[in-house]
Formats: sequence, structure tokens, C-alpha cells
Amino acid sequence: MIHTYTEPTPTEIRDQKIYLPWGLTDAEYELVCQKLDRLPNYTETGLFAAMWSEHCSYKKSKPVLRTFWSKNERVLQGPGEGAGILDIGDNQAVVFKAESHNHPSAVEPYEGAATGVGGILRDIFSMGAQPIAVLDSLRFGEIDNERTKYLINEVIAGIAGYGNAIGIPTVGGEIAFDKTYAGNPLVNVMAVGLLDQDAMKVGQAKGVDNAILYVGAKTGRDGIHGATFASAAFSDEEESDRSAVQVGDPFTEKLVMDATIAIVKRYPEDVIGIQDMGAAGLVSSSAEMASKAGMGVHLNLDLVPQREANMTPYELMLSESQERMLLVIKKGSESKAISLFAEYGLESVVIGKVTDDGMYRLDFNGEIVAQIDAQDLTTAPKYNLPAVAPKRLQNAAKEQFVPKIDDLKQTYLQILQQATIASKASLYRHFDSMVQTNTVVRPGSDAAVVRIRGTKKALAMTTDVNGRYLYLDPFVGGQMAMAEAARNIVASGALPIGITDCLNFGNPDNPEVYYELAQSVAGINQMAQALNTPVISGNVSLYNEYNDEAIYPTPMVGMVGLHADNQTIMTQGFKQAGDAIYVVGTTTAAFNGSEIQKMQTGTINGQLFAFDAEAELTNQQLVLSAIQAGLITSAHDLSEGGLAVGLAEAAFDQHLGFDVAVNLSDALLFSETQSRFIVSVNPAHQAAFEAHMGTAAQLMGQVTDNGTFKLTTTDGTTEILENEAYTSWKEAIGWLLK
Amino acid sequence: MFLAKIYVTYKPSILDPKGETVKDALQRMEYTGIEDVVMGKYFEIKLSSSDATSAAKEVESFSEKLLINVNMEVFRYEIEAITE
Amino acid sequence: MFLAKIYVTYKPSILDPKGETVKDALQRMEYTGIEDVVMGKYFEIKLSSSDATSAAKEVESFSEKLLINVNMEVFRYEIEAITE
Amino acid sequence: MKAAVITFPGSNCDLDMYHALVDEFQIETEILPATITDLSAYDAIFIPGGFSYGDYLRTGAIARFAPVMAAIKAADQQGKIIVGICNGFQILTEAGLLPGALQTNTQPGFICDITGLKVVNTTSKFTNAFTKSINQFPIAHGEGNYYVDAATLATMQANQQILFTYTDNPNGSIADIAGVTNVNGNVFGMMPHPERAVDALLGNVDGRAFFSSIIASLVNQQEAIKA
Ligand SMILES: Nc1ncnc2c1ncn2[C@@H]1O[C@H](COP(=O)(O)OP(=O)(O)O)[C@@H](O)[C@H]1O
Ligand SMILES: [Mg+2]
Repeated sequence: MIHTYTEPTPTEIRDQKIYLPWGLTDAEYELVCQKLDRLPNYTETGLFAAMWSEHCSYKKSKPVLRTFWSKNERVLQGPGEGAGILDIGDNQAVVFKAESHNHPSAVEPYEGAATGVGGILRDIFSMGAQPIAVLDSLRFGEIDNERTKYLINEVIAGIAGYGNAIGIPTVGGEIAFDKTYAGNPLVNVMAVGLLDQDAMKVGQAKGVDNAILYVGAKTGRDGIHGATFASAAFSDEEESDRSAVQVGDPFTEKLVMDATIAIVKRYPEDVIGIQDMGAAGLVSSSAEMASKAGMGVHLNLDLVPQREANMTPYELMLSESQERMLLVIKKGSESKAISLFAEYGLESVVIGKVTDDGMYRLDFNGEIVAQIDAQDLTTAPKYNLPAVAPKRLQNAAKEQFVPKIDDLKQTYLQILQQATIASKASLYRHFDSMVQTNTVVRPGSDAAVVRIRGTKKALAMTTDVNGRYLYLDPFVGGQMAMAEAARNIVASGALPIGITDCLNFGNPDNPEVYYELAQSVAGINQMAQALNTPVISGNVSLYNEYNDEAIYPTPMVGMVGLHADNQTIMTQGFKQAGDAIYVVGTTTAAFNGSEIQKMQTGTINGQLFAFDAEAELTNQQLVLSAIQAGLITSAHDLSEGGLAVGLAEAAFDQHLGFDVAVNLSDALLFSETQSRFIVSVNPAHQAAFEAHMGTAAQLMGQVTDNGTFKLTTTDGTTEILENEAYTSWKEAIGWLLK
Repeated sequence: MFLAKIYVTYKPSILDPKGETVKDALQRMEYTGIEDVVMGKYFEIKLSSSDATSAAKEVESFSEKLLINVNMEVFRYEIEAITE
Repeated sequence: MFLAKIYVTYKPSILDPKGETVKDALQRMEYTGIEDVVMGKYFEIKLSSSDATSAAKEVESFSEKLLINVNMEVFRYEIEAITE
Repeated sequence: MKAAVITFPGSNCDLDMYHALVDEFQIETEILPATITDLSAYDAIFIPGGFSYGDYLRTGAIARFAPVMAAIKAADQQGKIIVGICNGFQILTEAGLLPGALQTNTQPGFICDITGLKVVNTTSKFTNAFTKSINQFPIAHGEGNYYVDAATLATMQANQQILFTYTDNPNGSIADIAGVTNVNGNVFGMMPHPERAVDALLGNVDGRAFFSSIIASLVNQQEAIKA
């Protein structure tokens, strides 16, 4: 009854351990045999290998993920679906999620990044939502070799090539460089969508005999085993292992997106569930829909649209061909759905139906080729892995690094040229940030802001994390990633309302890596609760290693904020000469893990500087209420490079200058103490502003228009020409990429 | 001097969205006999190599390194000696 | 069945920015002998025409109409009979 | 006045154009698919930006064969206003409704930015309401490098067909050309996006004069017909 073709027989699979290279361990294989009460055939072994991969099952990260705080009054949908959903009033909701495409991008950076954008957008519109923005968080090695330059250019071009063509603006993100990412770059993409709450759809296969409808591109042999591929580490030898690459087709995706949103609007009653075909393609989407609904599915693989001849069930089920969706359509409504998709020039085919026996059953050529309990398939064994604090943390020096500054001007210009600090405009200008004509704040300010047409509301969004901080202290670094994201949102005048994440780590079987994962999630979680920003979606990317060396722990935080009134949207740039400049928050010696430590010593080390969560919350609340009260003309959060960099960035926007005096040493201008902002205030509002802020804000000086940065510290007075500083900052990436 | 003509196409298992789109367009324009369209890249590269063998070596080397992505694409080439 | 191979390149008078970019990249990679790079498009189109003459006619017609922009581009082609 | 915004598979600035026309200028507007074959009910036709058919062969090349193009040609014959923005401009040149062609930017790669546009001629249907000679317009394209041969360029200059030039040529266009009309002055195309510069909330309203110009010339035209 169970057909096996010329593929290895069940006994051959067992004896030759064919499952091992697919990522199933001996014990897991044994468990499969137990659950089936027989040996799995080739197709079934493939299904289990994919569904039980870390990428699909989170079997190793789940104990940690379960701890995420993900419920509050706004949460309509938490983790577990294509994307999370938050209530933003007026029957509207915001939908967002982040996804990593690190491994594909290391192998084929253009298509890897492009299909990353395509995949995350499908997660958004599979909820019935209209995507309104994309953000990208990227990590590369130092820009000192051709390979890294190639990766940067291609990843940027890939994001642009997909996002621009499909017509969703790429409004924000971040790019940082460190040698830890040289062999394993990070490409994380976040997408945000807007939803009428009535149109909300989830990926569930409910209702016996309802139809499973396949929509979009045909299935080919591309990307087979992408899920297991994402769950393995890179090494030099494996550079030629490159089967899991797909070519993106944004044109088809645009049609699929528009049609999917249209069908939810036109036939809300007839669309029972929607799920995109992402990692592990057809098997993962259909098995997850079945098991979430407690149902079974019965698919006839002969009906799956195929791009290539003679595809086997194994290939059909595991292909990761892009631009495909799976819908569950109410029985009897199939032809309505099919003709709607045809209007958009799309092929759609009923390939099976929902059953009530809980079985995942596949037919091919008139024979049954897989028959598995859907719950078994989607329930991988869970692992509680050991966690051990890395040695470097135990031995870290307590003292803070002391920067050496002989010539403030020279240090100042030098830090502005550091790749991580320098302007990324020459890269993000490749992204269409304006299409859809809703982008109020484009890339270049702390958070991007996208208005919600027809309302006074707007959404702020940002992605943040500093892997160096987490490397020195994963818990506090996790808190800081959250704190910085929230500061960015607040600086734009919005209230932070929720986050998504991409947890980028090394091999979790290494107890030190697992410790980093657990601790950083704990840090993120602590701040998520403090900020009332639930974790509503996310993604885990493990095995980010090159030649057995793990990347810095890099849990990217993607945060969304809500503007109730688009008239109080704030940007980071100084607006006019004569405005008073204040710093909010206290500056202390915070140098371990800082940009200046990296710049002056070539590395980072020591114990991470302290973080005061309470000061963070207080300062954020004060700045937000001051913005909303109209007391402020610009607000900028301080992060890498400290006051020195923050002041310069605020001035560059309109090519203004400043004249400030601080009771700090030259070195402290580069301190990265958290919880700080620079704000500018019109003289007419100074008294009210000072009364509002109390001791949290100190006057530093004022905005000038004489083309000069004038800085007086306890070490003396220094003047720097704005255009010299600007050129250093603006052109540095271009020079490095030459 | 040598002239290398290099043809780059996707591997057969890789989706060729450009070729598909051109095929659809031709079929809509009522060129009824179009069975299949592959759209690739075409390079004409002039090299000042000393002899055909070293020119071929060079072409193979840079085609693999730069012109194609070996994960997705294949190439073939022809080389001819040219004057000037 | 016929297989047409069609090569599209810019007219010589038109700047070829992509070809220039590839040339620069090759030169930076220390392929010293690169004199010139032209980057064009390459099509392989299968047609079910009845004979080679009509296949050629068809290829010329759709190449001019669709595949090239006559303001900027030129094409040449080869046709061979194939089985299957 | 009644306007049509034509959307091809892959167009993505159709809604932006629609909102500019309807929300900002209260013009009765419909979005129509490229399968439509009759445009006689419309006074002005807008072909928006995007990536029609993925721009996979060449920008605008496949769109040119869509059914709607015959109706657009008919509208041209009647002297109706036809506007192509970005991909729309590329489609109009491919279709031969405007001279020239758009090629890959001299520095290959998509650019999204704000660029200075000089209004060369303020007597046209598309520029009569401009009061500033330099305006800031958004651009977003990878293939906006305008090319015409020398002879055509000379006649275009003689006919005052060049309406906008770039102050800081971002894409290598010949003679800094950003926007052109046909000989009759009723068909216009440009790479920059006026529809992205009409709403004060988004920080730029320099594009408003473009729409005001079209409205003014349509009003004039209708008054002329009445008289
Ligand atoms: N780090 C995380 N934090 C919160 N939720 C997570 C995290 N990782 C995964 N999830 C949730 O688990 C579910 C499955 O995620 P994933 O497998 O990445 O989705 P997809 O099938 O789209 O690839 C999603 O709902 C996602 O939001
Ligand atoms: Mg998904």
C-alpha cells in the first residue's frame, strides 16, 4: 500500500541512515518509527526531517520562546501564526513579523535577500493584511575585503529588487559591521501590515471536506531542504553545498498579494484559512494548518502545479519554490475562488481536502505515499539543552575602558567615519521608501513613520540590537536592545506598543550559545513587560557560525509604535538656529562594548556598562509627553558613539551647527550610557520644557547656523566645521565600498 | 586579441521568471507556436590574451567567479581570435 | 520544432552601463587583459513552426516588435531544427 | 473632468496617483485595468509607476502590447491629455507615443531620492501653474536614463517639448532631460513622481503645480469648446 518508487526502501533508509544528513538524529528516527508503528518510507522520512528541523519545529529554542511575554490588552494574535496582530483602535489592527534569511543570503546574496522580503510579506498578507512597510536589519563583516563588499552590494540590491518591484516601501532598518559576521552575514527582514479587524485570517484547516486550494507559482525543484539547510552551520567545505537557493519573482508575488487581500475582502465567509508556503513548502503549510485545527488533510499530489517533469512526492512536498500560498476554502465555493485568482492572472487548483481523522495523507499516481498522524508530524521532540555561562563573562574585567583623546577633532571625525556609525544613505537610497505615499518619516531618522490614510494615526517602526553589548552581557544587552528600540519609537513621538524579534545565534548545542540565547531572551522579556510591548511574533535563526565560531548573540528587536495624532510626529534633526539643546539623562563612563573602544583597540572587552531600566522608562515617558505637549522641535536618541555622534546627526539633517558646553571630559562625549536623548526646544517653550522635565534634562547650548560644531568640555573648547564632519560621515561607506 | 562570447542561463531546475513572462507576452501577441522561452545574459568580452588556451582559461575563471552564480546558473562560451 | 537563439545588444553608439560595470569589476579583480565588455540579453526560444523559413520570419517579427527596442538595440539570431 | 488611472499587472503607484487626484484635487477618477478597450469617457489618462509585467524584459516593453494601448492611442488622436509617470513614461516611449527611450542609469542601481527639477517651459498643459523655477521632486527608478538621438533632440528642443530638466542629473539622461511631451503637447512623460509631492504631511507639495497645470488646461480647453 505504501509506495516507494526507486527511492531507497524503508529498510535501506534505516540501514544506511539516510536520514542523518537530513538532520534527523538516530533517536528522532527511532521515535518516528515508534509513532508510525512501522518504518517510514522515503517521502515520510523527508517530511519528518523537514518538520522536525529546528527551523520548522523550534525543538531546541521552544523552552526559551515559551517564556516570552505576549499578552496584553492590544494583542489580537500572539506568536503561533504567520504574524502577530495588535489592536490600534477604530477596528484597525497592525500586523507584523520579522524573518531571517541569513543562510540563503550567505550563499546567493541577491536572491537570498530578495526571497527573504518575499517570504515575510507573505506572512503578512496571509493574515488578510495589506503590507505597508518593510524594514531590514543587516550584519556584515568589516568592509575590508572583496567578498564582504560583494555581499553588501548584492543583499542591498536584492532587498531593493524585490521590495521596490512589489511596491511596498522599505522605510527603515539598520546595518552594522563586525568581523564576527564575516563568514555568516545576517539578513533579517521585518514587515508591517494593516488590517481591518473583520478581515483577520489565520492559518487553520477547519471544517471537514473544505477544499485545500493551491495558489500561485508552480512547484519546481528549487530550494529543496531549505529548512534543514537553515538549521546547519557553515564551514569552508560546505561552500559548494548550494542546492537550497531560489529565485524570487516579485511580479508574481504582487499578483498573489493583491489577489489574496482581494479574496478576503470579497468572500470573507468562504476563506477559512490561509497560510503561505515558506520553509518546507507544501508539507509545512498544510500540516500546520491541519494540526492547528485538530484535523487531517488529504492531498493528491498529481494535482499540484508542476514546473518540471517527473517530480517525486518527496520533491513536491519539500520544494521551497517561492510565491505560493495555500488556502482552505469552504466546500462549494471553490470555483468562486478560482475565478477570482484567474482575474489576477493566477493559477489556482484544489489539491485536496480537510478530513476529520487527523491523518496527514498524500496520494500520488493513485497510491498512498504518506500516511502520518498530523499531530505527530508537527510535534517534534523538545529538547532542554544545557546552558553554561561563557568563560569570557566570568573573567571579564570590571573596569571601564578609558578612551585616549589627544585631539578631540581628530577623534570626532574618525568616529563619524566608522562603518557602523557612518551614514547608510548610499545604501538605503536603493530602496523605494516612498511608494504608497504614506511615509511621513523616511530612513534617516530614529524611527520610520508611516501614516494610516484616512485617520489621524500613524505607525512608527524600528529595528535594533547591538551584538557587542550582548557579547559582553547577553541579559543586559537584551534589555538594551529593547530600550534602544523604544527610545527610537519615543523620539518619533509614538507610544511603543509591541515587538517582533529575530533571534540570531550560533549552534545551540553549545551550552555557552544556549546560555546566550536564554539570557538575552530573558533580558528582552524583562523590558517587554516594563515597556508594555508584548512579543507578538518572531523568528529563530540558530547555527550562525563559520568554521565553528559563533556570531555575537544578535537578537534583533523590531518594534512598532502608535501615533494617535500625526501632527506631533517628531524627527531627529535640529530645526532652526537659536533653539536650545538639552540632553535628557545622565552621562556616565560607559565604554566597554562601545564604538570608541572598538575604534581605539580593534576589539571589545570587559564587563558591559550598567543599565538602569527605571531611568530608561522615566526618561522615555518624559520625552514622549514633552513631544505630545508640543514643547520640543527635535528629539534624537543617543546610542553608538554617544553625545558626539548624536549631536552631529541632529545637526546634519539641515546642515546646522551647535554651540554646547558640558561638564564632562572629552572622552565622555563618546560614552554610550543608555536612556539618553538630545532634544531641541524653541526658546519660547524653554521654561515650560524645563518645568516638565525637572532634573532629567540639562541645557547644553544652542543650535547655530554658522557652519560650526563648537564643543566646550572640562578639557577645553574645540571647533569642527560642519561640512568636514558631514563629509566624513556621509561619504565613509562609499569610500570603504570602492 | 580574442573575442569571447559567453551565454549565461539558469540551471534547468531554477525558476526563470523573465523567460516565463516573455513567453506569456509572445503567446498573448498571438505568436501561437512559442513552446518555451529561456531568457539569459549574453556577454561579448575582448581580451588581450597571448593565445586561445590562456584566453579560455581566463574566461572560465572569471565566468565562474563573477559572471555567474554557480548555485543557479550555467554558462557556455566560444572564443575566436580577432584582429585590432 | 525549431530552436532560435537570439542575441540582443545595444547599438554601438549607446552607452552600456552594465557592461561598463562588469568591465570595471573584472579589472579590479586583476583580470588585466580585459579590453571591452558588452552585456546583452540572450534568448533561447522553442517554436513549433512548420519549416525553417517560417520560423525565421516569426523570430524576426517578434524580436523587432518585442524583444528589442529599435531605438537602442540590435539583435542577431540562429535557428536550428530540434527534435522533441 | 474625469480621469482614468490605468493599472497594468505589476503597476504599483496606481493608488498613489488615485489618491493625489481624488483626495488632493477632488477629480473624479477611476482605476482601470489594462484590459479595458474604451477610454472615451475620460478627459485625462494617467499611466502610473511600478514594474509592469515585472519589467522583466525591458521596462515598459510588454505593457505596450496590452489591450488598453489601442484606446490610449485613440485618446492621443483626439488630443486628450495622457500622462506617464516613471514606468508610465517608459511605457509611453516603448509605445512610440513619446520620443526616445529609457535606459539603465549610468550608475546602475535603483535610486530613491529627492531631486531638483527645473521647469524649462511654463506654457505647456503640464507646467502652466508652476511659480518656482526649481522644484523638489521625488524620484524612484533604476532605468531613468533618457536617450534620444541627436536629430530628434534638436527637433524636441525646437518644438519646446522638453518641460523639465534635472538640476543635478541623477541617472545620466541626455541633456539633463527629466520630462517631455510629444509634438502636439498633449502626451507627457517623466521619471520623477509628482503624485508623491502633494500632501503637506509627507513634507513636500512641489508636485501640486503639476496637477494644477493639468486642471487649468482642461478647464481652458472646455471653455474653448463651449465658446
Ligand atoms: N523569537 C520568537 N519570538 C516570538 N515568536 C516567535 C519567535 N520565533 C518564532 N515565533 C513564532 O512562531 C511562529 C512560527 O514562526 P516561523 O516558523 O518563523 O513562521 P514561518 O512559518 O512564517 O516561517 C510564528 O508565529 C512566530 O511568530
Ligand atoms: Mg509563514
